[in-house]
Amino acid sequence: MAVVNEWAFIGVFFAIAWVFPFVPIFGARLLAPHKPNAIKQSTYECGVETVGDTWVQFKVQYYIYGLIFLVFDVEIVFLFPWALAYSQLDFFGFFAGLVFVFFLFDALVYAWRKDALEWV
Amino acid sequence: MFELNAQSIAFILFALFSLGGALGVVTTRNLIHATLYLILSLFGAAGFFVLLSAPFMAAVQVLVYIGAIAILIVFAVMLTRSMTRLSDIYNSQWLLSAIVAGLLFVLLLVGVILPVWGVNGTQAGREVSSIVTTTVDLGKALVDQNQYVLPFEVASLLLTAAMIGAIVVARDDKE
Amino acid sequence: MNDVCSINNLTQCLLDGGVSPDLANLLTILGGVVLVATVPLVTVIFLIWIERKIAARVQDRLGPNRVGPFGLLQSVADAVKMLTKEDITPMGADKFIYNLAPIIAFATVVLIWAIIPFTPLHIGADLSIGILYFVAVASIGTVKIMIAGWSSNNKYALLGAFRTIAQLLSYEVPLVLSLLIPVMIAGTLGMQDMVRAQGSMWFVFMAPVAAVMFFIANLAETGRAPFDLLEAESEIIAGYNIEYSGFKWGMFMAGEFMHAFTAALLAAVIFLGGWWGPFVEQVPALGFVYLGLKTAVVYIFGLILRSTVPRVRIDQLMALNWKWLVPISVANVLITALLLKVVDAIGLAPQSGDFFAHLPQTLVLLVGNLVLMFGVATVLRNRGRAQRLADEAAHPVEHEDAPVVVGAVGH
Amino acid sequence: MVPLWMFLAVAAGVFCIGAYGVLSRRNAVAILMGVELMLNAVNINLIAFWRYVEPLNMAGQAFAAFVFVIAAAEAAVGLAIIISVYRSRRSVIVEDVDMLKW
Repeated sequence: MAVVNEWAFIGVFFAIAWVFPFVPIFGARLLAPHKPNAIKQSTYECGVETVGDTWVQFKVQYYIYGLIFLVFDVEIVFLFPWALAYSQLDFFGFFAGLVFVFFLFDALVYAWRKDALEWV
Repeated sequence: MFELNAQSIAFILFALFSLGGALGVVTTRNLIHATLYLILSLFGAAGFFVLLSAPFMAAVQVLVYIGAIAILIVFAVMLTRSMTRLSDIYNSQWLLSAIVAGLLFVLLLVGVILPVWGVNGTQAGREVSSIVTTTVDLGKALVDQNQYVLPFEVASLLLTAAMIGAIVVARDDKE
Repeated sequence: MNDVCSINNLTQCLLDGGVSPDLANLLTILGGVVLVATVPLVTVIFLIWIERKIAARVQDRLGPNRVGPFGLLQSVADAVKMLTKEDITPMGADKFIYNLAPIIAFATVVLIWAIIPFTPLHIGADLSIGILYFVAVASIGTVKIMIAGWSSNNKYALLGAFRTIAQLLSYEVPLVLSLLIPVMIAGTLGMQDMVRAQGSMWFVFMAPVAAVMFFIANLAETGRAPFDLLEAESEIIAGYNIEYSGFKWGMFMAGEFMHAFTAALLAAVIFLGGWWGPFVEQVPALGFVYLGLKTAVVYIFGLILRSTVPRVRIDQLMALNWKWLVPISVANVLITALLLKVVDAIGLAPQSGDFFAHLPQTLVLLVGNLVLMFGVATVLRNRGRAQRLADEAAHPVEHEDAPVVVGAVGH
Repeated sequence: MVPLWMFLAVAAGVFCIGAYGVLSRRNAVAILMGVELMLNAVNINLIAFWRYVEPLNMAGQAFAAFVFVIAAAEAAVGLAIIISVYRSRRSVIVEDVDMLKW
């Protein structure tokens, strides 16, 4: 029962947490003036009028960072059960973790050597 | 058989998230909106994992799917500028696909799920154990030489290979 | 038995009053939630004041001192001002998502407070996966930036959002890697158990490298200087929230202030022993004081750092993360894992809960960490020397009239 | 507790919606999202069966964990291929990429 209660707390928290920022934003809508016009609502970019499409072409480097992050994230998440059970594992457990982390490190070294970590 | 308590209310809510989000993914024209629907659907699944006493899986779901895969999809959408150009989001066989998917669902529900695990199904009377394994047991099983240590290492190798392959494919060689 | 109704015995109290068990349970949870969620809201008002005061002192100014005693009510005045400011939705913005982003921004920070153990008795929800809950909620933070930048229909907002996402994603790796080490030592993911495990020895002494990594990664995650590229006025005119105004902008700002404080709070809980202190087991309420003091130390250190160091460039930021923090964190995980097994094998693992039982293990881990730090320092020194020699060979400098460099301080 | 067949029904629903997306969408990124939905439905099934049928056997959770790995690898490589195709052919519509067809 206690476990269910903990998660019920989180559930209610998720429901309530949206209310806290919503109330002042809604209040501001009631209190603040609202007189939109075309100049006021135009996009603000460097003072001059905005040119062209907002969907500018992005560098592929953003994707590469996202990709490396994804791989690291998934691998680290699987290290958590390992770390959690670590005190109950024998030396083989350490070895298994070592091999796992070695592959992770391998990926990093590859990306490094291929200059995939450079910003430009 | 289906009483209204906190768990069932939560289940209905998560089912709505899951199915509604999935429907949004396949019907929305704007791919950024579709990604947000995907996040909603995945969040519903994370809720299911909590209800099924697998909180670790719920955390992994949020961390990997919402925190990483959804962001990666947005990057790809931005890089390929794919939401502004499509006039027609479905191909010519969309009606056939809808019929096939609908038939598959009915087949699964009427043919497999209800007769076996439904109210009067063959497996309906099974006792559900109240003892469950925890994340610690998962950790032990993952590095146990009699259980999953090989898949565990292969998973790491697979991710490394996927990363190397993706870097090679995605990078522009002209630079 | 107990005539006074408080949050600790609310359920029993309501049951005595003739409320049905389900409703009593729900009301208790609701009361707890409102209580836990209100604390950060009240805190953030003072945080902004403290932040402005300290930044002002560092820069030899007075800071807010007009509204209320010592300017304490300045933040309240600001909030009132923001309430009455016109809130502009730019043309071409995706209305629903545009309005959703500030709400997510604030809510995700509040959500972290659900798992913070304030005292031995007071914790919102002592989840069995507490630390992973924090990591998961923190990773939703990238979504808010993505949708805020995208829905504004502004090139600079989108560009700022992409840079910020790249930064947040990158620094999440050392953040999560550094959390592995307390988990490994304590053998638990629950926050309350994590604090209990530090009863005789704080984790900062067993894992100083992990603590430093956690601190640095959190500076970047919360967008604090020297990593405040989220609001890089000079480079990309502001960042993902440029088109927001009024209270929606205020929500982003309040969320950011609170995130910085929450990160300090988590550092205090995970590495500095949380609520542990003298007599805390007899008087649990003292836990609030101890946790508050430890958090204040971490937080104020971050503030002073913020007003001292200049901002790094984005390529330096990425290089620092992927070429230094991540390899060091990975090495740290392996060293700690090896040392823990060695300590176990030669029988130095703590058998009881007192201070001296933990001393050998702590010393071994501390030495391991120091060796790692020394190795990193050696590499840094050698590379710095090689760089300097190469520079001097390329551009011979006449030392007599070297130019006086006027350093940029803060912003 | 919520009966098992309801979890299975929702999972089947998500799977079929994902399959419909894969079969009917023209945009490659949208097709990939459909695949993610299908993998996710499989995960719901795995965890539901683990909880209701064999909660003491780690197989269900371990399999779900490996499905996460597969999903991540699939997203990474799939999106990289889409970006690469877009670079060479300026299109992410799957019908436009038909060089292997005859």
